[in-house]
Amino acid sequence: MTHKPDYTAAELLAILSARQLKDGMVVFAGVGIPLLAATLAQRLHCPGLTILFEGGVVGAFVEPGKLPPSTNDQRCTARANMVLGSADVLLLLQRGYVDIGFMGGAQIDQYGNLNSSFIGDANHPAVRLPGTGGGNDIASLANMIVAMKHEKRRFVENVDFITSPGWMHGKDTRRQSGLPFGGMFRVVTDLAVFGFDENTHRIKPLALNLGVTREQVQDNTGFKLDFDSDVGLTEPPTDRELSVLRMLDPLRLYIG
Amino acid sequence: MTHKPDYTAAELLAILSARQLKDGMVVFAGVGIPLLAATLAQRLHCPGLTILFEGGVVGAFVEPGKLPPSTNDQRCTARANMVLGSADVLLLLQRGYVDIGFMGGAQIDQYGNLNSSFIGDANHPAVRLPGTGGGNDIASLANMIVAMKHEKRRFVENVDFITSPGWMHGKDTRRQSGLPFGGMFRVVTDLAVFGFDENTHRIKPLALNLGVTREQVQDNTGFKLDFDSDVGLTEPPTDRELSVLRMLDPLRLYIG
Amino acid sequence: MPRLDATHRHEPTQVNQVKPYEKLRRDLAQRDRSLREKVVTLDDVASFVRDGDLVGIGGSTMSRTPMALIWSLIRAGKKKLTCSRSITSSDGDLLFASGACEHIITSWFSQGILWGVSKVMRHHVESGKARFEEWSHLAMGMRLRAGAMGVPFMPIRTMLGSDVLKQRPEAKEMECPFTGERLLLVPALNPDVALIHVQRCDAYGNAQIDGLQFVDIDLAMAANKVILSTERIVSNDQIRRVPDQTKIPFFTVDAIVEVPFGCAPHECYGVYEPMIRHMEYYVGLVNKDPIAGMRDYLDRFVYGPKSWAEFLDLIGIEEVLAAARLGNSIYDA
Amino acid sequence: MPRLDATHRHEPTQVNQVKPYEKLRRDLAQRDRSLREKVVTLDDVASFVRDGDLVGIGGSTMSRTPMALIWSLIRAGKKKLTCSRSITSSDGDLLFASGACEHIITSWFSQGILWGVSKVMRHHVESGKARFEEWSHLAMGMRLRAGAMGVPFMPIRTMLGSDVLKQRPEAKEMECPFTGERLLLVPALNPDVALIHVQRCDAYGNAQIDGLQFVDIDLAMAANKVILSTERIVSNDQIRRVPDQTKIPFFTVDAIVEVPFGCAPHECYGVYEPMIRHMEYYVGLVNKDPIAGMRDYLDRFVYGPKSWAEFLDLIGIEEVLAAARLGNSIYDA
Repeated sequence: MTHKPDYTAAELLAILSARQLKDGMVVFAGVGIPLLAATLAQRLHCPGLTILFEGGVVGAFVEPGKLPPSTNDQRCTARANMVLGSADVLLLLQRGYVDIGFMGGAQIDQYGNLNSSFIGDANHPAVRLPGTGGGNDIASLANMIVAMKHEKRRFVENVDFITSPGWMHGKDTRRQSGLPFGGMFRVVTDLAVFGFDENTHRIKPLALNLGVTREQVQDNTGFKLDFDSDVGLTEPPTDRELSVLRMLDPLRLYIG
Repeated sequence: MTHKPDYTAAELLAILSARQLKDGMVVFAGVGIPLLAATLAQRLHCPGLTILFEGGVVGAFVEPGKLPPSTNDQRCTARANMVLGSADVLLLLQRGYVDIGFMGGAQIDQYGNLNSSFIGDANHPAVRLPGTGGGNDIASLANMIVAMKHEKRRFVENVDFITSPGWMHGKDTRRQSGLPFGGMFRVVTDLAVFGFDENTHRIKPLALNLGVTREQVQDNTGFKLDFDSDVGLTEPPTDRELSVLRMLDPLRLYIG
Repeated sequence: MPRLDATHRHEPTQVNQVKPYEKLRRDLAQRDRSLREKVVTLDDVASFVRDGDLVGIGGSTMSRTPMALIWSLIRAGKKKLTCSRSITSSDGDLLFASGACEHIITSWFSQGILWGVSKVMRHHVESGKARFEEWSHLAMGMRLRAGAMGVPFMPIRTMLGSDVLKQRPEAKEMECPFTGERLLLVPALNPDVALIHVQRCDAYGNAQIDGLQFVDIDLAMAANKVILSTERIVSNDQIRRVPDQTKIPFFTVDAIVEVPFGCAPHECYGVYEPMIRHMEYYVGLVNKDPIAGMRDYLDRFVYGPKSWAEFLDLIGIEEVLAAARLGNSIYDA
Repeated sequence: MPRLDATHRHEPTQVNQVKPYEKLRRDLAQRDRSLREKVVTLDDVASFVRDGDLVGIGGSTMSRTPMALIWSLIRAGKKKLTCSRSITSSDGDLLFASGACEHIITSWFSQGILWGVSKVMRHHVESGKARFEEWSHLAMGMRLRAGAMGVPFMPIRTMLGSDVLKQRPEAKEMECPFTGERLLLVPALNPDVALIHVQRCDAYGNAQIDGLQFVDIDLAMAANKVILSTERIVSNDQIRRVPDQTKIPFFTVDAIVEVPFGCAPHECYGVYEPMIRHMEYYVGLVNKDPIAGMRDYLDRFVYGPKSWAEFLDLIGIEEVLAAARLGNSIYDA
């Protein structure tokens, strides 16, 4: 970047992803940036955003300064409309009640597949990662937004292991796998916002963040990106966005 | 009968069936005599009897004078340990948590099959009866006690329609139908108490009620009964049984 | 999120044909599931139900029957509804006799165990005027559970061997691929509309049910549209104070009507018991003559009153209050 | 009802092999399900679990973890347990590192999202000392639900296509006989023993859970034996006053231990939040050296204390009270 912004990469991520949400949506949010970004959106342009958490929470309204350490903690139920079993909240996805699944990602590939299980061979892994949690379920059933740090080792051509399916091997391979609904919609990183080509379902940059060049994005990506001529620019965080965000996470647990 | 007893047929039925229950059992009770008899047993020899009702009630303790008009009314939940969904209480039967299913019967046959659906041809019935309710489920999954009035038209060789399976066509035909557990255990009537032959699974009298002859039982039964030589006699209702029963049903809703 | 698309024609469910997943989700995606107020009047309810719809009815027997909603659909002259309910009581008599419904899917159908077999049901079924499609109680519940879960069937271990199953080619026997056991697969039931009565909900439709839930939670999830009637509309704050008690989330709900005593003459857990004197009057009338008696009852109690309050007045304020006193007594322990 | 039969030898579950229905029900029929008091001490718990058992653990991540029960099993030197949990936290570290368990069935395993990947888990899994068998969260829940319902499988629409499924030959793909769609059938999970912590129960085992239930209700129904730990044992009268809140019926329960703060250092909804300072101390210790650090922790906090109270004392009364103050604050709204 050409100048040092007065916000952290995590703050940028949270704000850019919050903007992807629209009022009235039902969002299934994972822990970390998604939880924070969804809560931020509720405080900004989406007062009627309904947040679901994997622990079994419907309509959460997380309190400032009381961010939960996971999506299974009692803090997730602050001012919730409903608590239910954790399998039952996932079944809402299967029935189709969820507009957007919203997760972080450890490793993603050109078709938006996510790996959070193994680095290396699954049977003799170099690194055993924590696993899917509800990630596979959310990604199998909902339209997805993923928020993650942009690093070359995280953006790979093909993930070692498909934990949470994106568009599988592109084109209609996702549908052919028995997943007729949902799929990767947006990937938000500290460098850019990405969408997916509607035919090939390959990832493509939609807009670059302030001060970020195409070369920077390509250099931090482990495979060749196709830039459309009309790639746009994201608006930088506003003061209001930053101040509300910092009010939500005064201990800077998530925003670094 | 040779003398007029000082209790009604329904009272006799309730008391004789209550005696079939043992303390500590988990009993799934239908409305009418079963509900009343199970409640009576709780007040007599089974303080630790757990009664389940189809409406979704576990551990009911129905109040005297407040007998519910069905097993789906709030009265069923008086002093209950737990309320849950009505499908979920039936699933307790499927999992195997219930010792005894306890129902009334409209029509029964030599193998203990119950009909509460059709008199005559099912496609052009002479009488459309109310149907199975949970009867089919209970009879498919649990060891059964049935309490019913003894009339020739109700005790038929083969029911017109098997709503709730007993021993099907005898021998191991029940198991062959995909029902490896449960089965008809006792039938209690105002004339006698019946069991089932352990090989043929055909109904057989175990004990006659006070003042009832074999001929009376046979005359009121629509098929030939096999009387063992050692058919016993049931003890007539005691004063204590009658007084507790009448305390439970002061309006004589069920005891006539 | 504009989800309503005027060009999308939602076709009524082919009764008992499992909705393909693509249709199930496309139908749901068309609904406006955003957080919005949905309060309507009892007279508005009819506009949410089309002739020919598969209507799932909540409650069981005489408990939490959404009677005011049924009453309003009959008054609006709805036709050719197929109705499902776990256990059907006098609500089914009204639906058959009014001509609103010619097909009921249920496990049991009579006014109540106290009054023997329903002559109204018998008249309609034995004459072939209407259909009473019988499933076991567990099967009814599991059909809705499959519908609620977004899967096409549930495996169960009942109905096997019985003649109830012989009448139901819609269910399929299966050899378990894990154990080789015989199982019955019952098909998902996804009603076009669900009618459910609750003790309280907010203006968005977050609904709390006290006491017996029956199959209403699965019904709300399974249906493609939910109409709630409620004893009281409360603030969203009140809902959020006891989220454990919320049983139906607002995004499943499409319309809300506040109707105190909306189950009369049936019961609403903790609020009122059944109005037994009225039920006895009703049964006496219709069992004497299931045609003329039923016509009298409909004229006087369904078509006659100008409002639900007027219907309650016909039952009699004294009986309504007595039922309420008993209803509340469940909390006396 | 004498149901215990000395001649009946209950064999430990073949992990991931669906129990045939006959065995499922015969095992259950052997249990004494009568209404009786079942209160035991924390030291007694080990006698209810055999080496090699499949142990289902309640709660999720750091919430309502039955930590005192796990702690007592480790202290008793249990071996070769297979454990299942929807989401596994530091409880899994303790089970692996102590040698009590060599196989965990779960959807996610690390101490908590705040602390990155568990080095203890990595050490055991990457070295081949122990197995981490991965299913999706929904699959874990539906495996228990099938087990709870007494059916051999549940159909679901996730895991399809993914590499998670390729690692799981225990699940079976199926073409739906109703719709022709592709479905995944996940096999029923019926643990030999379930460990569940609740806010309150009576001496018979009627248990009430406030707030997040996770999969604990299905777990209790699915298991062949349930050990409850509880913040408080209350009278049966108190249970009967709010039957809506009872989530586990007594006849599924085999033993009850009253252990206040029985989830420490994890949280118990409405009673205490996680003891984060202790968790941070723990993670610092074991992430620096997953072998020696873990040995230190086990010696000092698991094998060292004479009692659970002494363990709480090691965490520190100040931290315990602070967690309790936060725990209760959920009701402040």
